[in-house]
Amino acid sequence: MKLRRESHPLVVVGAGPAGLCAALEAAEAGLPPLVLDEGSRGGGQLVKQIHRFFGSREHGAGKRGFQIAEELVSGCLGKGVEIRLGHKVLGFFPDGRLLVDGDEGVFVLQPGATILATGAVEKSFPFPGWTLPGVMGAGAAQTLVNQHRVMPGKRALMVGAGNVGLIVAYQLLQAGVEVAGVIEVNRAVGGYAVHAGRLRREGVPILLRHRLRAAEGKKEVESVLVEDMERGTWKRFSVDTLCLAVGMAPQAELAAMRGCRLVYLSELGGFLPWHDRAMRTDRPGVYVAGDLAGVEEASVAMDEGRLAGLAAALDAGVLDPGEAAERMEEVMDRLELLRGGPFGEPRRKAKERLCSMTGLVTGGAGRKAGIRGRTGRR
Amino acid sequence: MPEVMSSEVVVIGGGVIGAAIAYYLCREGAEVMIVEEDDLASGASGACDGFVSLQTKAPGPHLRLAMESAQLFPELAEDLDVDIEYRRCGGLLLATSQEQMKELRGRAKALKAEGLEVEILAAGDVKDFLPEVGKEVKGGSYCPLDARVNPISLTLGLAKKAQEMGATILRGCKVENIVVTNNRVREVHTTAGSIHSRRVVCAAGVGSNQIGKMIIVDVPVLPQRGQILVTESREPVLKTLVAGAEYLGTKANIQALMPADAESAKLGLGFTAEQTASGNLLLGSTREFVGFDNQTTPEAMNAIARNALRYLPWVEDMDVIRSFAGLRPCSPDGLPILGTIKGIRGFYLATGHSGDGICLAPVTGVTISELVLDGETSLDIAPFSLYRFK
Amino acid sequence: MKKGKGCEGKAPGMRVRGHPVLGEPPGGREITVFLDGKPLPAREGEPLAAALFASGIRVAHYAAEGREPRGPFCMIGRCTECRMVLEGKGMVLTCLTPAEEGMRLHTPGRRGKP
Amino acid sequence: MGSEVTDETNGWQEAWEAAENGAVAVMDCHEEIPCNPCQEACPNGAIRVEPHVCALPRLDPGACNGCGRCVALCPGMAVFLLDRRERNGFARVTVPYEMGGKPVEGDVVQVVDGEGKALTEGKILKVRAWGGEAPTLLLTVRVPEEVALKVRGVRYRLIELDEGLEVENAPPLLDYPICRCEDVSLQNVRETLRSGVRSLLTLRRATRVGLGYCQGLFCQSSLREELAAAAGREAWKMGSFRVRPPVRPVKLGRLGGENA
Repeated sequence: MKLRRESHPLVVVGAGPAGLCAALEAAEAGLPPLVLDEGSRGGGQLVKQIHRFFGSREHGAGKRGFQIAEELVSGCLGKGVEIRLGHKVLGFFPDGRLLVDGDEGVFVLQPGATILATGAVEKSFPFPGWTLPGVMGAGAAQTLVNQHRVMPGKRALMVGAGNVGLIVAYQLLQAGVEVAGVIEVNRAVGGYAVHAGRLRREGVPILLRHRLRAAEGKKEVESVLVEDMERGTWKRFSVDTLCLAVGMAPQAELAAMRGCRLVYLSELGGFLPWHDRAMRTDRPGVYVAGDLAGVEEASVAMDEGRLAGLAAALDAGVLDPGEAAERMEEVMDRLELLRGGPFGEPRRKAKERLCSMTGLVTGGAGRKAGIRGRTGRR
Repeated sequence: MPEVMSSEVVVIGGGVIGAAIAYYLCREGAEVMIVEEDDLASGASGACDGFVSLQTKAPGPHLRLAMESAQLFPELAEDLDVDIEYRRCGGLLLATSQEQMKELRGRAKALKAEGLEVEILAAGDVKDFLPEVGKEVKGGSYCPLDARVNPISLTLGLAKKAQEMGATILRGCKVENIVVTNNRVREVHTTAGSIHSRRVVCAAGVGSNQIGKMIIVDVPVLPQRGQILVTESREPVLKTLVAGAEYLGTKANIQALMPADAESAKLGLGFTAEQTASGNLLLGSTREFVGFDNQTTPEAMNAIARNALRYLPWVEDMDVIRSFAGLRPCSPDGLPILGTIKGIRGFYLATGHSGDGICLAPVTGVTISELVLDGETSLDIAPFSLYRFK
Repeated sequence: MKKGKGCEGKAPGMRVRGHPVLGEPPGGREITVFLDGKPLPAREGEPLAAALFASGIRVAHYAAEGREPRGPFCMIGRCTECRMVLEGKGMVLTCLTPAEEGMRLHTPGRRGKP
Repeated sequence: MGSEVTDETNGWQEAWEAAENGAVAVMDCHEEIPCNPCQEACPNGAIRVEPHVCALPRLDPGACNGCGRCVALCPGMAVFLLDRRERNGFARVTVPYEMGGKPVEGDVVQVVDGEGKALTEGKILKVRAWGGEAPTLLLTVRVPEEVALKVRGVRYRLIELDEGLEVENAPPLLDYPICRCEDVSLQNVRETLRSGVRSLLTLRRATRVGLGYCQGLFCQSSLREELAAAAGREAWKMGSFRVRPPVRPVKLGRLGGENA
């Protein structure tokens, strides 16, 4: 009995905002892809987001995350994109093949081209008591309350006052979980002031210059020890849940396995596959988008997905180069604007540094070169 | 400028063979330097199973070498500071057809004639050793002296002890050239500098061919890929080593024991299973000549899993958490290449162990240290000479 | 200092009710699963880990020879800390395994137990 | 009241004046975030986010009819309505609300400032819902005019701030696992590093870190940092574990399953 084989001209790994937008764009260009996702719902992390989104109309701004997810999924289905949920990609081999575990069994998938949109994973760090049940990622708590509609505990302390920490703390309150506070080692809130403001007006203190020291408890978390870094004193919070919101890192295992060159950029979450402005990696036929290509906002993920979809369609020869260039320019301009402002600036610079790393790909990494790409040289 | 060093003996290769040679040389008071291109156990020794299997050796010199080696393990386990997880757990060789059974019976007879304890098991008897076996299993042979060891711990333990006895280990140090003058080895040029030495041992595994070229000797060692699946950790479920008869077939090139279907034959598929001290099952394996590619492949992962289910259907609900591949330094006949080189004094070969490196490391260490220091060995190594191929 | 209400013993009742944005949860069929032999309410199709949280159960398995309780950390199948034994299936990640009527879960690694 | 108006660029002064004639939006948006749904929300084109998506919104109070769509759709919940029509020392403030309590008209609530401190008690005059299938509530409360611009929200109950319980002496920090799957303690890792180990791979071989179920995902970055500290180098230069398939655990029965 042989391993079942399947092939598809374009495979997208990950049905989050980046993957779905890539699929939409490629489908519109005449290359409807096969999208794989290990989750049970399309939309990636959007499905657990219940706040209204920033960005512009093109990103569904003003709508709630799960609503955007639904729209993207139905948009894809309407364009003939096949989305297979509950499909785990077990490996992305150097010869370009994927090993996939889905309801049809484990099989080998031979893609013409592959867009990786595998997203990011929450960072964590070890500390005394971090293995106690009740200590979890902020995203895990968010998944529980918003997607599964279950509280992780009755009273929580949040670590990290970036956007994720602030938003999840607010959403825990919405679900009926008490939030004792948000602690942050830095001198300032890292996330948007509006998110901090929403939380403060609910009476949740944001304690700056406070460091997490330990989670305590016998069988589960019963309390958390925190150091006041200014006063050098220690406090004990009586909580049963400790959420960590200390950043996200690109999930680059598949890209690494494929042999994509990884670069380290702390502003974008750590190790990520090198890519040009059109989201091409240094491996022919392999594209990246979204948090995998650097942890940023969902709006950026969507536009990067569109670029990857366009580049894949262009390189596959189904999209007219002139039309592709025009569409890409438009998306690139928008991306430029999304990365404007004080929050986007460090990421914009990091992306610029990334794209200017030359000598990796023939065809250069400049913007125009990026658009021209490998047309006709498949 | 790189510094100039010197050493009584230079051992090229920090795998289990190099480490064992260094260890036994140090025990005799020699001054030893291990030159390792990458890190200790970074080649085949760090990407293999822990079989110390006797009944899979060819009756004759190969078996005698292995039996000698097996006797050295308990003492090593005692002497090394690292727990090498040595257990004389016994080994099963399972047959899935009457033809295979017949072949195993014949082999058992030959092995017994050489003094190895081997027992032929009927299908019903196999159940004494395993919770459950697949329907295809027709019986097998059992060798109580078969054992398992942690190959990485063994390598690291040998190297550590050698170091304590004065050996120097140069990691990340690549040999670039070997200088021979007046038919004698004089110097080893490395990326870390030159080493003056009149005795050089090549224990470079799959890199041996490259080393041989430096002294214009063809060392016929080719990398042979073996892939292995690792499962989640479980409470002890596998008391013994388990191998399928096809493992022996592909290993020793025995026609009667070759895998039946073409795909398995192409992969050189042979079943092996063992449970490590940490509780993981290691399931193998393949024999493929694909150059230096040590990636695992979808076909082999599937084939190994499928094969495992044939023999041990109860592994069905176990999670595979990792796979890895090692490159066995393979000689044309699957036996090690041990001994000196004609016309060049001070150069010794200890390579080509072809997947038996772990098992044969102690005896290789003892024998090569004797050869290097005394010029003669207590065990006849003539059958393992490089010149048997000519 | 105010003592947190929820810190001493979590009784069942951890389901989110009357959510201001999401409203009442979609009603999955009420089913029963078993944890170490004891019945536990669950909603059909929700991840087993969610059903356990709903009953205030956060220990999935024991590590370090039974000394250390562990529980779900990432809820998206990466940390593998939510793993438990599901009868007939072996070890599963409970954060990704949908609940079905009559499933029997076991807490692995607890000292003194198999 | 003019002295309370701190951000004239956002048109607060004009809004304050325009509110005499009816409800008008006040934009409490002070950071350049890539965001413009308020502009999209306004049916009268009274809000402009220009020249680009990161610019601060500008409101033309004359064109604002106080419909409240922008209040409901602002992702930052940073817009409120001010209505000073009563001209009797009281103003009506409309804030977005997405918390529990199921507000209905007539409820008496705490009206709070941006720090969550109670400004006054107030009665909810009006409850509206706006913004699609999962709408945002717009709650209108009546408050004394002098606090009107400080109002940021309403709450059904105030909770005491939990400042934690002061701990007399910092307790000793105990050892803990750095690799959760294989239960390798931090001390074990540090001792191994002290023995001269300088690579992730060797560390793994010596201690079994990263060999468990999660494939080293959770401990890898912490291990890099420990290595970096020992080697005096940057963490990212310490390498990575090689990725070996399967990147997710898979049952042997599935991996070896015979599929059609």
